[in-house]
Amino acid sequence: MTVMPAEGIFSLMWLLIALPLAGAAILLFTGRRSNSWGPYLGVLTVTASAVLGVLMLINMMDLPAEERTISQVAYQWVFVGDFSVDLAFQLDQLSMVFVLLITIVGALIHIYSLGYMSHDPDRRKFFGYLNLFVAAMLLLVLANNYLLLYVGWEGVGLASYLLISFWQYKPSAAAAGKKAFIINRVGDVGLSLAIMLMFVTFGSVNFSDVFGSATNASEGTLTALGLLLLLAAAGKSAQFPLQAWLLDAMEGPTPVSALIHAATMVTAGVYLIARSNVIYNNAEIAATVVVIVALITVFMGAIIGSAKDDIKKALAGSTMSQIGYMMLAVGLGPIGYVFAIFHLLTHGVFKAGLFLGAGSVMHGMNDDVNMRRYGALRGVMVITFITFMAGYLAIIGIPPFSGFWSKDEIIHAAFEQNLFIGLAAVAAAGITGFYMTRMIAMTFFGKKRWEDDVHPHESPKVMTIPLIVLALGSTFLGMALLFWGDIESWLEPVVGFESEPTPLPSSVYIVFTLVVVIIGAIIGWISYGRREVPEVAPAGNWLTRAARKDLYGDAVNHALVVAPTNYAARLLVWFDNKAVDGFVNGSAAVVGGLSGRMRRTQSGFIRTYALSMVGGAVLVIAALVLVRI
Amino acid sequence: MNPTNYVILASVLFSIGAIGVLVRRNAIIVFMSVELMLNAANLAFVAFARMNGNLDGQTVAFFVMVVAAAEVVVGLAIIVTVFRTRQSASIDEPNLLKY
Amino acid sequence: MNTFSAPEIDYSAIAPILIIFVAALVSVMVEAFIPRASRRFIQMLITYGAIISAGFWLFTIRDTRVITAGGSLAIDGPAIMMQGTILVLALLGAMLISERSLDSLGDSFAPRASALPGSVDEREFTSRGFTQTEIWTLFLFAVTGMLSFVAANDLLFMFIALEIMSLPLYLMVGMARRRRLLSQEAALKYFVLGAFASAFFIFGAALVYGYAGTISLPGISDALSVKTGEGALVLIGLGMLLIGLFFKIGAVPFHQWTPDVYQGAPTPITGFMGAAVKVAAFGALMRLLYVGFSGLRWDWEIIVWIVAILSMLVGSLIAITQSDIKRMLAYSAVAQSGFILVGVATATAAGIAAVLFYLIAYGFVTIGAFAVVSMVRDASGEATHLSKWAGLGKKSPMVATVFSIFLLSLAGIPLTSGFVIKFSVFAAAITAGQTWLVIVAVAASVVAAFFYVRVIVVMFFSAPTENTASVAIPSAFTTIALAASATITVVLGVIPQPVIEMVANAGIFIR
Amino acid sequence: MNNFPWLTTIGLIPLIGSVVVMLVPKANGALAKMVALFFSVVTLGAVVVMALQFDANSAEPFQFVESYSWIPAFGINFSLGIDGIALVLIALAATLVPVVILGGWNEAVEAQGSVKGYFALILALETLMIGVFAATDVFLFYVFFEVMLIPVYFMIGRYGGPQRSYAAVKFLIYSLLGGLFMLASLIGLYVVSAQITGTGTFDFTTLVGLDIDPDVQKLLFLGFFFAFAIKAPLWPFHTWLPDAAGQSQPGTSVLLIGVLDKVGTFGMIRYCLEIFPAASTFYAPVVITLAVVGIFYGAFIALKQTDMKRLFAYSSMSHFGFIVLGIFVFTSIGQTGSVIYMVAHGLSTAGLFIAAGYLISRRGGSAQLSSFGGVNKVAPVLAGFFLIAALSSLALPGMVSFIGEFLVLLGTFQQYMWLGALATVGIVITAAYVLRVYQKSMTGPLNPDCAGMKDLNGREITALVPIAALTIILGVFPAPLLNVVNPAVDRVMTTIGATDPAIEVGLAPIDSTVSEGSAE
Repeated sequence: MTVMPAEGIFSLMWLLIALPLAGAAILLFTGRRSNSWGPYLGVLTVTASAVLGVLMLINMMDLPAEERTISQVAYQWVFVGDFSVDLAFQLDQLSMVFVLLITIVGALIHIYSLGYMSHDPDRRKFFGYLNLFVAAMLLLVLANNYLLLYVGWEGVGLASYLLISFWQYKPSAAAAGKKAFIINRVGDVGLSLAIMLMFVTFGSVNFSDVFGSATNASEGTLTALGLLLLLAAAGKSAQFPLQAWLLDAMEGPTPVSALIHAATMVTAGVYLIARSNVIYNNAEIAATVVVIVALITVFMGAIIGSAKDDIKKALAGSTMSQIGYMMLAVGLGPIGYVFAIFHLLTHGVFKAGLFLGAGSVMHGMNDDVNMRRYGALRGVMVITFITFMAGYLAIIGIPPFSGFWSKDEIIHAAFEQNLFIGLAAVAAAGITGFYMTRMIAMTFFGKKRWEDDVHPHESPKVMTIPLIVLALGSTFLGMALLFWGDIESWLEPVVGFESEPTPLPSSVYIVFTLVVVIIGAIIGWISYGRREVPEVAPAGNWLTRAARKDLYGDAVNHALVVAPTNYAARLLVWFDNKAVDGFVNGSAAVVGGLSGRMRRTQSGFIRTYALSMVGGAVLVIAALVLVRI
Repeated sequence: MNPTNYVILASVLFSIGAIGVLVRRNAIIVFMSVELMLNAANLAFVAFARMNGNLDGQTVAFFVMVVAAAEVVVGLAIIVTVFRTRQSASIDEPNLLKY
Repeated sequence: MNTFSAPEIDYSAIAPILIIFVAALVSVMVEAFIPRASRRFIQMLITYGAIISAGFWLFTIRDTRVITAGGSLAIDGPAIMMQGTILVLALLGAMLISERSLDSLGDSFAPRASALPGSVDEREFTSRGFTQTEIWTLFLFAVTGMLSFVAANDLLFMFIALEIMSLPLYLMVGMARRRRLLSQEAALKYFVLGAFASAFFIFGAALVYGYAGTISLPGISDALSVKTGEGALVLIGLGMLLIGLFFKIGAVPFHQWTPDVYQGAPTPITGFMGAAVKVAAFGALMRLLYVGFSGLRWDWEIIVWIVAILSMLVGSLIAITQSDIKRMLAYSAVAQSGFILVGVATATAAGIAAVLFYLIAYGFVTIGAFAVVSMVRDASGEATHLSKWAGLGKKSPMVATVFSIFLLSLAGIPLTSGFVIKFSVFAAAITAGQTWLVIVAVAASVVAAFFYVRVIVVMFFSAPTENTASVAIPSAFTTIALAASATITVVLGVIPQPVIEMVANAGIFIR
Repeated sequence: MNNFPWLTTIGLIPLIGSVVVMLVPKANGALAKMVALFFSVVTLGAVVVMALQFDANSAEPFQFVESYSWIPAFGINFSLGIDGIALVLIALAATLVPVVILGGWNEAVEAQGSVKGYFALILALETLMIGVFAATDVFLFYVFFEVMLIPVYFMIGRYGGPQRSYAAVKFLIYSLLGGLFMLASLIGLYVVSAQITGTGTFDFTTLVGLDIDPDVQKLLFLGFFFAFAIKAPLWPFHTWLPDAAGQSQPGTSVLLIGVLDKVGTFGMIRYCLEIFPAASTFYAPVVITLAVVGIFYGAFIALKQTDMKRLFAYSSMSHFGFIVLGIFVFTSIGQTGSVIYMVAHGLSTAGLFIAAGYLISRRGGSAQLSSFGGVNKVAPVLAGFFLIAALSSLALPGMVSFIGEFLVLLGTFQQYMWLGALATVGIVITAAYVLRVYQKSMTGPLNPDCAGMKDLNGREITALVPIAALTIILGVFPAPLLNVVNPAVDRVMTTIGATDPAIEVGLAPIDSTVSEGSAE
């Protein structure tokens, strides 16, 4: 892998980040003055970045495959002793696709937000945060070293925090933001430690240096690195056991859920592992753990998604599950990296479309999120319905919609690796079919179950146009990337690609998967499309009840982490007051008490004083004489 | 007679004086006890002068007598003043200053 | 029989003592023959004139190192240093005594000490504006005693100097104009206990004489180096001598008179006494130990250690719960004696220099602090209860600030003289290998800091109440004394080098 | 190098300012504030000019050296000079003083103590802060170290909250306790130097060169370290801090925690490590243990605090744990990290306390978290600055505190891998308590008591802007700090004879990189 200096249009690489960053700075620091034009500026900066990104893609395609890694060093950032890190960017095929995903989906969501947030008094701030997010996310994918990546990593965390708790007057929103940040911090510990371990091992945290020397390190070190990076990825991508924040994150405005908690930020974990492919390729155990974590999450997400009545939470469960697929793919190694990224891209588009569609529904339903009070919306929200259906077909993987191509490749890769992993992936696809059908059925079909004062209507054009664009993406992106874009050979220089033979021909797996998905969809349709949907959720079986409680994720966190922390903190407060401060104040009290007692010896009687003098005399003489003897 | 006996006597007198200060309540008697201690010292000086064979001790004794006299003047002045104020010669009576 | 030969007397060397002594005698005559109306003025003239001329004389003979008057007086570097200190302190003390503006009734002294407190006579004397002038005579005698005390080179002279110093002080303590019961009680206590201590001293002298056959300090030293037997006699004698001196410096367990006397005495006298007696007594103590008993260094060292530790700890501890400012300063004086004893215990040249420096700096702080105490008043006279000082920093920031400087100096905060002296003493002690003593001293310093700081808390951090005393406007006397003390306190803290050189040049005690 | 006495000049400007402020008539409090601000800004300007002349690559250990004989009898000189570490800390102090004056404009009320007195004390304190970092004579350092207590004592005791006397006395006595033990060690050091060289000295450079017996070092080290540990404050010598910070005005707290406490950690690097290298190595395990305990202890207790100022105090204790940890792991990365952390912590503390001060003054003096809630709704600008300071406190990447914290952790990890990993976990708790404060005070439903709260005015914003700007600028471009700190830290490392641990594997040779990286 040769790293080329940035020339031509690539010398504007920094501008990709700088544009939205400047937008964020202007919007956030100028205050009320920019209320009127601020949102448009926000849209503009991201769109400009998107245009720049597209131009770069065109230029990059002209370059030979081995010269597509382009680096731009701004200056030496942190340097102490052996430790030296540049503020430097690296654009290669992997980051290129991310840049495009982030900027284009980002731009669409910005535009959508113009309509969605049009009545919010803090609209300007919202766009400022969104711009900040885009900048941070671009920094994350453009950094040429882990430390700078960390900055972007935490930057998106911050933006996510700010946006989740955007309606911070709601205590739930404020709490959700905090929860997201803190759980992400757990992941950050992993990333921090991984960076430290890299430095201690290799003396550098640059991608090229680390990957170049990775094979020299012991397998133990690489395994440790892999597990630490997995911890980081699990935090950011809401993978088990750090999944609990994502569902609460739906407290944020819907465009946020679409952009950050579906399309881009949550996939950063996948990016991190794909980026660090050299490490995982040489650390089998770490890769296996990735697969295990991914499979657990795939099912958790799917099960949670099947039980939620809140449309956004159902989608969030689905996101968890889908990212689990991606993680599964990266865990599979070189046979999966490419498809993980492929699925990441298609998912980014169709999930964004689904969320925005859900937002459009909520927009028409007075921000009600309970699907049990929806029903029969296909008539009143035609565009939303059609675009949502495109996303639906994509996510459950019906050909030729984009999700089919990417998910199918992952399942195929899973079978290449291991029969059980493959079967599990198929089973999860079946559940996907079930819960997505359930969502469609409850929302757009069946009978009206609207509240009395709700008058559903189609959203304005500024919202529907992004929906349409994303629906087109949901429909065609998969084919485009696979057949026209040749995603495998595009990404191969960065993440590697190899294929293993499977015992059965590919078509068998495709058909098998499709059958399972359709069975899932049919069950969903029978349960929710054909039957009456009760407005109050039935008690359900234990799994449903557990899934409604996010499979007890919070309870587990509480029992294992929060409660002990609180207990320890209370204990320490007590200790600090009683023991440490008590010792200090106690010493003072002892001295004071001693003083008070000794003071009484000063009785005021001359003869007492004389006695004390005689006592002193005895003492003095005794000391003199006794010492001599 | 062995001069050492005088020294022992002086020590006994000194001790009697010291004990007098500690146990007697009347200011005048306390004061006399102090004088007894001074005179014990005089006796010791004289005895030691004899033992050492020089006159320094005797000279000192004279000086101490003078000093003792001066002390009597000052002491009685104070004691009398206090007595006049309090109508009591008890040394335990003035007990406002304490702790 | 020995033929009597008149001793050689270097009159120039002892002139400062003589000047003050003669002035005291003249002062007696003034009391006897000069009409009452002009007595005060003439007494003051004599006093100031004597102190200043003695001071000048002392300055001119500052390089004298001589033992004179038949070996009774040693005018050496430390003696001259301390005599100078005593004279300056006496000058400041005299200024405090001269003050008449603070109290509406006049100066701080009873117009007739003999009048019964609260009697018709007393009111009569007061209303007729009688002024007590004998105080000046007593003052001059006391100074004579102090000057002699630090130069006394034999036990007899030391005893006499001790008495010349003490007897006038006993009387002066009892002469307060207000709160006369307390004042008289203080005088009685001081006198009885002082006489008691003197008796120990002189009996100890007798025992030492019995051992050494001489009362001259160098003679005792020689005797110690040649004689071997009869150890108990000299040890007991030394012990009893030390008791007399420990009493004067107010070291534990011979300290109990200190708080009562400091509180009861008229404040100007407390200030003068607290400063000057300490200098004189430490001078005598060091001469006794270094010149007379250097041979018993390993024996007395332990005593000094024990007494130093007891003084530092007990003084600091008891001071914490005091609520009367004068009593608190008295306990502080006890603790400070302990710190000085740490320097005394070193028995090195650096230790001597440190002690000398300590005495100088401490003397000024003490006089200054009591000058402030004399200024803070309410309707009943001086307001010494700490609660009446609440919010003084708000009411009279200047005076409170100056007092804080003294307190910080006593607490040993840098940039005040108190820090430099603590530093010097600790440095001398550590150099002499007594690190553990310094550790105890440090611990005591922290406890001590607490009560000094507490006064600042009261003055600055509490709001004034209706009970808060106010600061009376002093005349030039107190103002000058206060300003001088404060200035010296700060200057010694910031540029101590000249004085350090001075005390270092004073060198050691000659024998 | 020019011979202009920069350090003396810079030290004198605020002192003169302090006197001038006191001369302003009592009635004219506003003028006194303006004068104080003027002098502090002039000082800052002078520091900037001096810093520009600082030669980062100089071979000399100290620059802008001045030396005047002070107390020759004890070998004491008035010697000043700065290395990179001292420079950045002086710059920090000079930056924070105008900020505090501006931010604490209304902190002093005539009812408690004189208004001009407060500002005069701040300026006097600035002189002492500059002196303490610039001193190259150990005795002089000690003098500044101790005298600094006095203005702070008055600032807490006169202008603080209801329990101010208790807090002030506790602060003073605790500090004096440490200071006096340090004094004993200081004298011991002097005596030792006299034994080795013949003449006792307090000159830092001479003392560093002495070959002191390790057993003696161990004793002397303790005195110094005890004083610095109290000042820093290290667990378990910390209990004065929550009281002091809780009772003092925010401006006082900023100077106290932001700058003064740094003297403790500065002293550890400058004096403990360099003069007593053997003892430092000997005690390092103990110190490191205390530091790590402190990190978690402070953080856990901060989680449960209900008083904002006390909370920040405990959080500072946790942060000081990091700083001390970085110093005592003996890696250049850790030590540089600690110095950066000191600067960063100064800035974040300033931001937090000043913003909290605005809040508290708007709520009539209550610092209880329960007194607030939803402030973001009524005072978004205030909330914004508060958030920036809070994020700086939790070491958000991109801010200077991140660089400090990361380097400390990296330096620790390099030396003690598991300990570094353990300490890293601390960042989670930090996030938890920092965000808890923000959540309780700024977000959630609007507390009715906060309804009429005004947002920041121009003066208040002006005070916070430099803090926020520096936090971010230095985070993105820390080279100005690193350039001057690195050589100083290298010198310390050389002095104590420590070397950085070797890189385990290292980079592969260039040619092999082609075959690696990705599958063909």
